[in-house]
Amino acid sequence: MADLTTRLGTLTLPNPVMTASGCAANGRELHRFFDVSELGAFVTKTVMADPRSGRPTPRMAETPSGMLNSIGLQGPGIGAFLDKDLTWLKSVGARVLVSIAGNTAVEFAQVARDLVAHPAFDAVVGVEVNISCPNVANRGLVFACDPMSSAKVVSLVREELPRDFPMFAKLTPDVTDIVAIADAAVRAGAGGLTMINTLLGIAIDTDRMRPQLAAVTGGLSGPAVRPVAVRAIWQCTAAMRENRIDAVPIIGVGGVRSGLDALELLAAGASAVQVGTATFNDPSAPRRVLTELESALDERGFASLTDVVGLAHDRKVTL
Amino acid sequence: MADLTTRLGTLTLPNPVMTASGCAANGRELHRFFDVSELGAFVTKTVMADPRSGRPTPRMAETPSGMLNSIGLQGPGIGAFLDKDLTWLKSVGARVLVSIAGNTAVEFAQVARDLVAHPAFDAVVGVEVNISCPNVANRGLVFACDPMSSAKVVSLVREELPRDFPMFAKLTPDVTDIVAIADAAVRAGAGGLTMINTLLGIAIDTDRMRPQLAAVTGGLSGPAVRPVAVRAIWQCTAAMRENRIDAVPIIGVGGVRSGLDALELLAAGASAVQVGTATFNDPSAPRRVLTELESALDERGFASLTDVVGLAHDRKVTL
Amino acid sequence: MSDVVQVAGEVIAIRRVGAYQHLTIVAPGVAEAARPGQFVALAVGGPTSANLLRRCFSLHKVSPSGAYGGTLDVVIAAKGPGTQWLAGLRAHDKVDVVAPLGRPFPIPTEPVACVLVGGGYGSAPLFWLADVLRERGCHVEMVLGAASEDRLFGVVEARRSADGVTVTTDDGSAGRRGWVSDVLPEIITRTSAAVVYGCGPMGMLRSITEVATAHGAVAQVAVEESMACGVGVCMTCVMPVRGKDGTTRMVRSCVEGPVFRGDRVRWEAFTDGVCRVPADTVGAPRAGGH
Amino acid sequence: MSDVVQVAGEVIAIRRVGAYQHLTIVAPGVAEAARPGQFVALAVGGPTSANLLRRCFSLHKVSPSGAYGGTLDVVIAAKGPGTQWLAGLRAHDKVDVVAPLGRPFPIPTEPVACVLVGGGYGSAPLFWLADVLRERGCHVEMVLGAASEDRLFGVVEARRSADGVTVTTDDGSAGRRGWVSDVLPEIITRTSAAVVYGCGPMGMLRSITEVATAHGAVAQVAVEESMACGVGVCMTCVMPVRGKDGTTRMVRSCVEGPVFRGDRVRWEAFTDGVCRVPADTVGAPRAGGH
Ligand SMILES: Cc1cc2nc3c(=O)[nH]c(=O)nc-3n(C[C@H](O)[C@H](O)[C@H](O)COP(=O)(O)OP(=O)(O)OC[C@H]3O[C@@H](n4cnc5c(N)ncnc54)[C@H](O)[C@@H]3O)c2cc1C
Ligand SMILES: Cc1cc2nc3c(=O)[nH]c(=O)nc-3n(C[C@H](O)[C@H](O)[C@H](O)COP(=O)(O)OP(=O)(O)OC[C@H]3O[C@@H](n4cnc5c(N)ncnc54)[C@H](O)[C@@H]3O)c2cc1C
Ligand SMILES: Cc1cc2nc3c(=O)[nH]c(=O)nc-3n(C[C@H](O)[C@H](O)[C@H](O)COP(=O)(O)O)c2cc1C
Ligand SMILES: Cc1cc2nc3c(=O)[nH]c(=O)nc-3n(C[C@H](O)[C@H](O)[C@H](O)COP(=O)(O)O)c2cc1C
Ligand code: FES
Ligand code: FES
Repeated sequence: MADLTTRLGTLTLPNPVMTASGCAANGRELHRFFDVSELGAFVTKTVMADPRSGRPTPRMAETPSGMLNSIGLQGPGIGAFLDKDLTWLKSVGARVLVSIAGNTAVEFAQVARDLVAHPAFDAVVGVEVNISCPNVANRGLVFACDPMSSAKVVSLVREELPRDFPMFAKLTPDVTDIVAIADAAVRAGAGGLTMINTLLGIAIDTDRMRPQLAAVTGGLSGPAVRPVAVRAIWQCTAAMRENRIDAVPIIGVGGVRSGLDALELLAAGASAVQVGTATFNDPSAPRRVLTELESALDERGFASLTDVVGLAHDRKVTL
Repeated sequence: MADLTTRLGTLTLPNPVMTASGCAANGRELHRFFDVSELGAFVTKTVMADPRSGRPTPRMAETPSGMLNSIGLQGPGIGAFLDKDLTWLKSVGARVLVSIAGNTAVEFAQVARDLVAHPAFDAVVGVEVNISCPNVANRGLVFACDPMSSAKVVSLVREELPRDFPMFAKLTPDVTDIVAIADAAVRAGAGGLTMINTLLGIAIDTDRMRPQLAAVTGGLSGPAVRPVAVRAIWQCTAAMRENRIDAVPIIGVGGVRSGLDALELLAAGASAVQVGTATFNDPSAPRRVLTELESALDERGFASLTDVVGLAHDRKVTL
Repeated sequence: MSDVVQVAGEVIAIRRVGAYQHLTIVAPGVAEAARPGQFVALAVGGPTSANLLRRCFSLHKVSPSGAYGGTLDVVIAAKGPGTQWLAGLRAHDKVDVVAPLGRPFPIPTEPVACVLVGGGYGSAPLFWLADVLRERGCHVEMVLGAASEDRLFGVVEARRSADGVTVTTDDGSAGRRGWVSDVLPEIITRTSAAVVYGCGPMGMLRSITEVATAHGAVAQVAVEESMACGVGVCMTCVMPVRGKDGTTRMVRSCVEGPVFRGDRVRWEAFTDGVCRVPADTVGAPRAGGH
Repeated sequence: MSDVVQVAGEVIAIRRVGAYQHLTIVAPGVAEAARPGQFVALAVGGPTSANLLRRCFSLHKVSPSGAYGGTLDVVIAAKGPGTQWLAGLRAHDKVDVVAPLGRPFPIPTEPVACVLVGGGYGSAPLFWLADVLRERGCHVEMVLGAASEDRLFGVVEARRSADGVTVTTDDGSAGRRGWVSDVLPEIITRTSAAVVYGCGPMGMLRSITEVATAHGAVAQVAVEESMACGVGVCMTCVMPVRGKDGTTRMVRSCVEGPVFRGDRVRWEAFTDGVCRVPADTVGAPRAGGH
């Protein structure tokens, strides 16, 4: 049986499979289907400073091999999150990667500060900074669409966290050059990258002849976008291997439904993978992906997970 | 029966359904399944100045509800294209939208010049300038990723074409701000926009643990990407309606498989639609989409195609 | 929210009933925990499916064991790709089952009179509910409404399960012409009903709530919000509901519902297929919005 | 490339044969135009399918009319999602058919001796080819090779269709242990064969070509390149083939093939699952590439 341990900078996890933020709520619901402490890490729904109602409904549209969502970061706010959700996750022994966001760079930092100060912080193995959300100060432009905004958020959050505490910047693929954004985030102090968040999309209701989502646009996710996720991971990994940007670990996310899908992201350069939309199809998906990944490694004769991370770069055909 | 006539600037077509460049070869093959002159227009495979062998194989990977391709613009070169393919298309009475490209902006112009000079040019109803291809002069960066490169190609081609001759710039969705690229193309003289070309993607062969495509990256297409196409069309249409950029007609493409899919693109703002990858699933797809679209309009009580173009903007819910 | 199971179900019977398909699925472990008002989330399209999201259906009935192990029954209206696929299943086909989900209809502790109102396939869970209520000594009246006769479900079953049955159709093709809300006041008054249970389209649930409240009865309605996961992890199925504390929150109808007290639902937020976030909702967007 | 039809086919029989599934599909209009070596492109997964691309299979046989109208037969090895879906079909299931496609095996004008070599399911089109050749008075020998006995297809049929049959398996579980290329020289020499027909994996086709050429016979091989459309519009199925003019072009194996003269194929371009573009190919990339 392959050794599934993965290293993400200063963080070591017993296995590389995680939930994806916003696709697993905060643990209780999936704990009915499998033990969430068995995952490499449990990634919580992005939390902001204050409670948020989220967007009007309809908030989702099914699309071919994917879906659009416009949840609008509904959540209880950092206070209630810490006291109820994080405390519960700690009680069941989960390793928690907490996803945070803010309407402004300063709000990100504030959320991080509250997190670090809470008694349940010792269950937290890392922070995922969801910069793929709108920057109120910059006409609602997504932070991760701009290297400067990305860097600002990352550096402010960095200051709030203990030295070398694992921190991942989560990037959007909706940019001309994702390597430039990755570079900015890493230089600003991100110890790793999570990619990808959803792609901006729209679906039209052809009976009503208007957008299906009340909010018009939504985020596209699911197996449909997996090739884009693999590409983003590949590009950043290639840039790191060629020393064009500093090397940091990547958490891959986007369209993972099976162990082989996870293996695709790992081979492209990810050191861990998150399972998002597939969980809606199969509430056991994150745990099943872990089992399937383990078998896939064994069948291929890999003794250790680290053997496959980025392997597709080495095996690339030279033309 | 709804009036399907569509107007694309100076160009009027009996119906809005077209093939998509590179998904229908140059007509003969599909003519075995339906009469290609029945389509609004037939869009030819992007042609360049010289013959091109295209990329090594494997050149394609199936992905969930889509595919990746790395054909590499294989083609006979403009000379053979004009004498054989365009001449044949003219002989069957097709309205032809000729897709052109170049390794450099100057090569685009040269291809346009040859086209205009050819006896079969009278079968040509418009030119589609495929700027979603690599610019050899700019480290292989795709022209349409940069407003300046886009503008340069468009203005050079414009000079070669008869005054007011229909000319569409074909955009890639792989940019941070597609409206900025659209603006540059329109200012440079594009009479319309075609969107979207494929998204950059990668798939990994998990048996060989290397990229499935010999060329590593490929273009993602098919129903999987339809929400991205609808979004791109929506964003540019909204910008035109708000006078942020000049208003020109849009040809929608990306993931159309059925008449209702076509209706989605139209309602988002497209005045015509192209059927690409779906043709590989069903060689009759372009013709079938036309029939289905006609029924869809009739069932919804629309007397004319023009009634639905951009309708979703008017019917958008105000929150 | 604990006794849910995920199991590879097997269709053992599928038959047409009016405009609907009635499926019986072997799904061991569901029946034991299930209560009327709960639902099942089915995966659709098989292993090559492009439709990832689950489709939710009220549990029509369950039986803990039989020749094939425990079974559940659902009544399906074929509309989009997922329901069409389900309606096209044949005996021995496989379908992945997650159930039972959501909060069931609350059962009164006293043997009071109850009216059960079903719109279209919305009647599916009500016969089982009627049986449970009658076991508790409740007097049960049923009202079944639909657009037309073929869209009524279970009129015969209703006569067996209830003490009184009233049928309405919009076009008068069966029963009384009109809406369920036309006949409801008289029935509540006549039976002095304490609870009105409802299942059907949102508009109907709203009017049931209004009629019940006006006549001094409590409405308990099973809502049908668009759901992606059915298990509480996606936040797509939310609606504005007042809590016991009077505060409105956007709550998940798959875990906190699908059954809500009608007078707690902020019906005025639903218009023209959209549900807006009322301004007094916890975390509602301020100027600028989110 | 004209007599192709697209038709909604219906499975009328499906049975297991060794490691394969043998399907008979009602597909009116196909048989009339089809010739051995041509293929069919099948859509997979039904209306909810996430697998858009067609799957291609050699026509094993066709019959212009029968109790059900014209039928075609294919032999399928279940590997990925599409072939698994096809292998799971049952009688009366629908499958969209596009056929006949591609260029058939050329038939010699004189009654010469021929050797037909099939690897695995690659033998599927050869029995029909043998019948056609024997009608023309050709002496026909067959060689069937596979990794193991269960991967051989049609040994019994071969004995009926051919004047001589040789079987090889890699593991020796049936016939001679070894490869088809081990036995081929002797058969060509013994029969003075003028043509060697081959269908099977690329490596086998290459060695058939080498052996045939070395022994003065012409190789006609049906290749199996990865195909997205099967009808000539996608350009995914190309391979470098020398034309009559000696020039190498990247040609579509779905319309200019699948049958090629073996000595025209640039076999050296195929290595390790990749086919490079030979430098002397028309339009080959210059330094910098494209
Ligand atoms: C608690 C509950 C009980 C239900 N009980 C029944 C029942 O007994 N019989 C019955 O026929 N239908 C019932 N429905 C409605 C049924 O779930 C939808 O008709 C079905 O999901 C639509 O699937 P589709 O493939 O036809 O449509 P699509 O439009 O393709 O569905 C796309 C997505 O939207 C969701 N969706 C679309 N419409 C609805 C809807 N009305 N409610 C919830 N999700 C929706 C689907 O789950 C799917 O994720 C119930 C819904 C809920 C929430
Ligand atoms: C002319 C021709 C004749 C063939 N005859 C037979 C036959 O008689 N019996 C048989 O079992 N198989 C035959 N094959 C191979 C068969 O087409 C593939 O095994 C099948 O397409 C794989 O589908 P999948 O869903 O299992 O695999 P996937 O890997 O999921 O297929 C994904 C995509 O790749 C294409 N693809 C993958 N492998 C191949 C391949 N080897 N050849 C062509 N396309 C491929 C598929 O068409 C599809 O578009 C033939 C192929 C060709 C080109
Ligand atoms: C319903 C839904 C809600 C999401 N909410 C969040 C979120 O709160 N924070 C975040 O960083 N990403 C969020 N995401 C994005 C996912 O974490 C993930 O990056 C994306 O969906 C791609 O992965 P997938 O294809 O596996 O779903 C959400 C996705 C979905 C579908
Ligand atoms: C195999 C293949 C080849 C293509 N070749 C071209 C091309 O030569 N020129 C071009 O402008 N677009 C090309 N495209 C892009 C399509 O024209 C279209 O923009 C894209 O595929 C999205 O539409 P679809 O989802 O309907 O396929 C190609 C797409 C595919 C799948
Ligand atoms: S349907 Fe996913 S939370 Fe309710
Ligand atoms: S398979 Fe599409 S051109 Fe040959």
